[in-house]
Amino acid sequence: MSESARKDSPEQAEFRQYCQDWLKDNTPGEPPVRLPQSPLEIMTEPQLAYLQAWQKAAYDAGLVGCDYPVEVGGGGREDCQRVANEEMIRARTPFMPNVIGLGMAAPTVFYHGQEELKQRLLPRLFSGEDIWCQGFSEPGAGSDLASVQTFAEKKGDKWVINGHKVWTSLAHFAEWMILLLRTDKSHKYDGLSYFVVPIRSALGNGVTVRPLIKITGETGFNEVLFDNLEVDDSYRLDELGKGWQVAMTTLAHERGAGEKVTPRSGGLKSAATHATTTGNLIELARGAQRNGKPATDDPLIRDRIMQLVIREEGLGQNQRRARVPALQDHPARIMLQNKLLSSEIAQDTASLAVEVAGASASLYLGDDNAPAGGQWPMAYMNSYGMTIAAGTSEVQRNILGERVLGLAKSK
Amino acid sequence: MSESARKDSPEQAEFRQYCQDWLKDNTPGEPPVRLPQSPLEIMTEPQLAYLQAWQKAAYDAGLVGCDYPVEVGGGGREDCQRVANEEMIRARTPFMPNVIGLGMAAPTVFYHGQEELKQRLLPRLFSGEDIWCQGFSEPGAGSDLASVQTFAEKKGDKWVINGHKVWTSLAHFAEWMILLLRTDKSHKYDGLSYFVVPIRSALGNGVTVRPLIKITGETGFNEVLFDNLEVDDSYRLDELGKGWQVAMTTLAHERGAGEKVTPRSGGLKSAATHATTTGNLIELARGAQRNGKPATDDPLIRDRIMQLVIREEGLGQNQRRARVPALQDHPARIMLQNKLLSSEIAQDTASLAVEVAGASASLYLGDDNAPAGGQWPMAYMNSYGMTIAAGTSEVQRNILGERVLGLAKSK
Amino acid sequence: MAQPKNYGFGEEAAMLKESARKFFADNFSTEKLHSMVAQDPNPERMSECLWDQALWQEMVALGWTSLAVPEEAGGLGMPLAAVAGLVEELGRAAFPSPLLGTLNATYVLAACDAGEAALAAIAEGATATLAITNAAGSWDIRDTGVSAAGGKLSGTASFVQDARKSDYLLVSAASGDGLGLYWVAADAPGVTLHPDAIVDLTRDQAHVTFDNAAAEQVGADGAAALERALPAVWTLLAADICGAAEWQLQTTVEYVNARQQFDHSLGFFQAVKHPLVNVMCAIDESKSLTYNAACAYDTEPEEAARCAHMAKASAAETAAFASGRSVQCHGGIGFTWECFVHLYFKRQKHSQLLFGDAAWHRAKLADILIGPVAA
Amino acid sequence: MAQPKNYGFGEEAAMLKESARKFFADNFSTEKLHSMVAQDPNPERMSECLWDQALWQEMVALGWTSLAVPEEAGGLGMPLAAVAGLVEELGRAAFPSPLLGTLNATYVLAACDAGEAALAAIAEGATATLAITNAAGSWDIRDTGVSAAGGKLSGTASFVQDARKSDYLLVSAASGDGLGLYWVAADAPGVTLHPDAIVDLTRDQAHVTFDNAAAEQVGADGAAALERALPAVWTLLAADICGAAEWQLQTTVEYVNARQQFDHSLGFFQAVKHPLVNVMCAIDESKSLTYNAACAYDTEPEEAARCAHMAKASAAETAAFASGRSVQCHGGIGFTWECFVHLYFKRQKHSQLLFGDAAWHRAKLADILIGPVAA
Repeated sequence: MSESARKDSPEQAEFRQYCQDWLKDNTPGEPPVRLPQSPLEIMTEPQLAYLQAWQKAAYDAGLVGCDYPVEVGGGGREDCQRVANEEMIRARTPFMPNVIGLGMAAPTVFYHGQEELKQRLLPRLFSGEDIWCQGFSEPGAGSDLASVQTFAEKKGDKWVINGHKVWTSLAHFAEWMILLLRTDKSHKYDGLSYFVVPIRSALGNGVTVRPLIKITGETGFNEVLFDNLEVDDSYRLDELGKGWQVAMTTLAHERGAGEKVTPRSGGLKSAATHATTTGNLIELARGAQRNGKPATDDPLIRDRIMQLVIREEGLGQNQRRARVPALQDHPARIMLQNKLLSSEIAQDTASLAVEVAGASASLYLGDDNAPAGGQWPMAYMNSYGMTIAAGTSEVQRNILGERVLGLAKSK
Repeated sequence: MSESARKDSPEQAEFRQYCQDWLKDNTPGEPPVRLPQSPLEIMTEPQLAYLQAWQKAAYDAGLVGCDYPVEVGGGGREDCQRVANEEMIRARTPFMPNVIGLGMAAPTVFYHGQEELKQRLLPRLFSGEDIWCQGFSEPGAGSDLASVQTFAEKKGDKWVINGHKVWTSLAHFAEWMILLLRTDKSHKYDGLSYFVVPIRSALGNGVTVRPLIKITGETGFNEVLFDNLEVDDSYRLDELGKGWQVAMTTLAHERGAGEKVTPRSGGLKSAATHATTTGNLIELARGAQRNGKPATDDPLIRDRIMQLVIREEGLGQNQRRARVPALQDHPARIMLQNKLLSSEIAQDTASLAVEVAGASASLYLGDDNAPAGGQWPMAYMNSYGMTIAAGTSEVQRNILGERVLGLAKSK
Repeated sequence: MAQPKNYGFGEEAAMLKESARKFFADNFSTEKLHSMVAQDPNPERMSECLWDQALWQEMVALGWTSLAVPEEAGGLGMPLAAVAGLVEELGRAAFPSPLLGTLNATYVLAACDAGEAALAAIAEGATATLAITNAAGSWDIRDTGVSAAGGKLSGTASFVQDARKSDYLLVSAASGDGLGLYWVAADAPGVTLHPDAIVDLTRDQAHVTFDNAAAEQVGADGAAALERALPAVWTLLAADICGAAEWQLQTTVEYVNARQQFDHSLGFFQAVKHPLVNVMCAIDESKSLTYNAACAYDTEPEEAARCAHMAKASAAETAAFASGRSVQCHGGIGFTWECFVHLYFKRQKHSQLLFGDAAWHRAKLADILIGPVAA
Repeated sequence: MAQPKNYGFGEEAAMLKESARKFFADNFSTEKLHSMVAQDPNPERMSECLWDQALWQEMVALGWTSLAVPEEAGGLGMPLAAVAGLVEELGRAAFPSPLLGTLNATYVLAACDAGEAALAAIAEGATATLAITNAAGSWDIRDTGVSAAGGKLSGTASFVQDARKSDYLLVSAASGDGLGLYWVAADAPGVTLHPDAIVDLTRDQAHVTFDNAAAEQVGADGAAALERALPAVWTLLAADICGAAEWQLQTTVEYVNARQQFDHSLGFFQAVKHPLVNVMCAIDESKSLTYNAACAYDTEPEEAARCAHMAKASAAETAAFASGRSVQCHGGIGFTWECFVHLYFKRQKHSQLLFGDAAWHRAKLADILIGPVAA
């Protein structure tokens, strides 16, 4: 019996067996296209199609949305998403493309949307047929999210939206967006409201999506401009002026601290491409030379790799300890560290890899001699996306200092 | 010809020769007592007496206060203190005990005191006959110096002082104190005034000096309590309410960024006892064992020592570059880094030494087997005095960010 | 054998940890600690051994010294995960005692071929400590300063922890047959304790000379026994560090919340806030790795060394970092003898370097994960 | 010979540095750089070699390529301290050019026994670059991928900087007589340039294959010449890094002063302010060590290696640190292609690792200051 199974309830145990059986026959084979490093970097239709097909299959089999009620397209189970995730990760399935939908939009719509809206939107969200994106950041509102200026004006029973969102991953494929905007200019926090809005159907008709190019040269995120987009009031989540509270639900789930477990498959270790792990770093070091010997023989490199191995294992063990109540100091203390630590560990791992590769780290994706196909320098650059997006590391440290340690708010 | 001499003016060249000649015959021999690591840690009368005798001799010979006018007891020379310092350091003379007097009180009294006061106080300050201390910090005013509460009330033409100063090094030997206090409670900055006050002569009569014990177990600084101490208005420096501006003169000189060059002799490299330098660290490492070999054979130790060697040399070269106008980016940029960098380099050097000593670092001064007599763990603990006192490293970084980079004031 | 998800840290372990915390909170405030061990600040003071023996007897009565003794030897046979919980609380209280030494000796004895009698003595309340380090402070198993011949010990064991609080010494000694482990009373003939004058006020330390001292061999293959047991020693030291670091964090947080400068509490400033968050994250990493190491020791012995190297390497870094920040964030007051942070600062610097510093453990870990460096 | 206090950085040097700064400010804005080199963001793009040749010709006309050429070979024979000042400005502009390669070749040629003709060519405007690194990217002098026999070269030189901007290659090659240095036209028969597809948009790089290519031996004892000259190479790269890092610092300071969040400019927050101060301190350390290294090269050759190892080790760390903070402090916009910081980020990562990273230089420094490790 696997260690994860040790504490299963009868329902979980049965479901786990079901997942294992299904995955044995239905885990997709090699992808026909090179996959991106994460779902947020899906660039091409063939990539999307392959991943969408997998998500749909997993949803149809009941492995996605298991803990949501049947009425909204869920599986009606209790604490089973975790089980499905464990088994999908064990089976090394591909990741699912609708990450923002599953991880942020679904719980937000579920906890704050009207019943009819939930029933209409969530099934196609779970199945991956509708891709979702997130409209929070703006050119003038990054870390200070509450300063968003995108504005919705009431005209009859419609809202007319104008504004400019940035860093919207997946917007070029998205049907829907979760949108934090302003309905009242006189109050910073209480002037915010929260909508779901159609993107794809409104393209050229109030919505423009423009790709932004990343430091790596990849596309993958976008800016989205709203020019008098009209939406129905039924697309509003929760009350007018409660947008900030609704956004907190989104952000809590983004940080892994929400009530709903996000459906997850694949993950780093099963990514078809190169992952930023110490295991891959050690492989790189075995092949790299330093002073005429493998870099793995260099005591400094060994020491620095071990520093990262320890941080990586510590992060993993944090997740394990977070589920042992007697070993907690504060309910959110460990979970709120996840994003900060995982992004900084990835950054430092990629940074060390670049040093280990040495002169060869100059070589990029288009070079045949590049170690690991040039993906280490790309991973290093992409790591700044992780330490900046979704709350910079600086903001994460504020959150931890204020919510967990109880230090005075820095603003 | 020495490198320092290369650019001497005729006056400087002649003076340099004079210093060299005098020092050849007058550099004191081995001290009769174990000396402390710095003048601020003088604990005993015999230590003080030895160092005071040296300062007096150097002053009488014209090597102290050279650049001050003759009327206030100075040498009336131009830019010659630097020369005297170089030669005293080269000659490895002991340090001078009246560091606060020379480095902070003298320029402050000189630029802000009345002529009569200067003529009365400065000669005995330069000679070291009067030791000075500094009354700035209070229990409630550390980094936020302007919040001092020690209060002087005007009664007739006298001021009556009440309050509580802390971290006053040398107060147990001091005749005089430079004192930042409040004469108006309604304005934070503009309510401050600056005095010189007699300490020793007022002991038991308005002034109490109590030793504070450091984390190392050493004494060396004190708290000073004022209980209705009466002082004359002539002891005030500059105008009433200008205390903050006067204090800035003191602090600029403390940071090495003031107009007057502080007379300095000895310095770390000639300290009779153990100094926190990478040279001594390397010596320690040669004698320490790691995995059955000298610690100097351990590649990690070698690398970490070299990191410190480079920082130490960088700091030294900063001082050199600060005098080449064409290689400056901003007039105060380098000098304002001194205190921050030197204290952190010392801290990291001592910290690494403690690691290099390994198990033996547990042994303290009283243990016969302690490497370097147990002075490395003491130096490590004392290093926090350096990163805390005279503007914590955090405050230093604020100053650099605001004054040099022009970033917004953090308060 | 797979590891239990919860580290095998069950209800009994949780109760033990909770009761230990309560015991120290009720009986041994930091103020009491300070007034006990910090009477003489003179840096040239001689070695002292100051501890609360009455309280220690209560701990013995609670069975804490026999927790790790196997049931067949008369102990409670609790898993290391549970013992680590107790030691975390011990570290948080910085309680001077022979508990850690006695637990260390217990794990080594349990890995020996002839440790039963000694274990029984521990189960009955005897205290002990390891004497396995040479004068150079080498942490490698085979580097002992003591030799054995015909059941008699000669030489010097250095850096013996809490020696003056211990009834017995568990000594590693080299002989023609390799490395053996020996059990000897601390006051036996030919055994002389030479107290060290140390920085840490919450422990005592000594070097011990053996002058043809008769001792009982308890482990014929001492290297194997130490190899098996040292992961437990490292894990417990890591647990002690985690507890002490948590004290440092909480005490510093309390101070920076109370202390006002520039019209704000110090905790408002990111230059204070963010380092304290980093301390918290470091502690959490070390704690998680510590319980993982304990669990591996209990359930997957072949993983015990790997996991314990991680735990002690992480904890050593945490000890140094938390200590530095605790003094720096306390500012001037933190630099004084009267402020309690120095007690933990000194204990942590000692723990950081004891039984291998971070770099030493990482080098060993690399040998496991990457393989040794080709000669 | 004692070092001059002012690094020998006299009026002429100050004027050169000032005029270089003005030259780049007037003629080559970062915007121009970006529009020139960052046209194709595709990460799988092939290698490109984009530079402003007209501006380059102006630089040649200003005499910048012959600054370091000894007067007897027709150059200006300026000290390295002055040349470093120019290169600092080159780095600040991140100007793509063969200047650094040509200067590097100059110093090596000047240390050769038969470099006069090649130096004369450089003095007349020819460009050159070093081809002394093997495919493993080893920075050790003797590790070449090229062999020489009868005046003909065979093999591969890798990581050749700005190869496509260079008229000549200065190649290290092994033969029965040891390591020799050879001068060969980049378009000579038997010489083939294979452009690398690299991250850095401000340089080009190639590996060069030699197929029995005729070349002129300029240095019989190549190891000695490289040992003498490489400190200059490291120093100039450090100077380039310092200039680029200063651009990163100033640009980031400007951004965080302008950008408002939470009712304050970003620079208000210590989590932004303090790291930028640390970047400034790192730059100053590297700058001071760079001019020290240049001065040592000029006046105390026996100290040149020690000082240059320090300069490049420091600059490599500064490059990495300043780059990371420049992107992080720019936030989301710093992560985009349209924001100019990526140009310098990529150049600096390249410079960081070129001709030895920080750890490599520190290891060499330790050999000097501590002595080599006993075998």
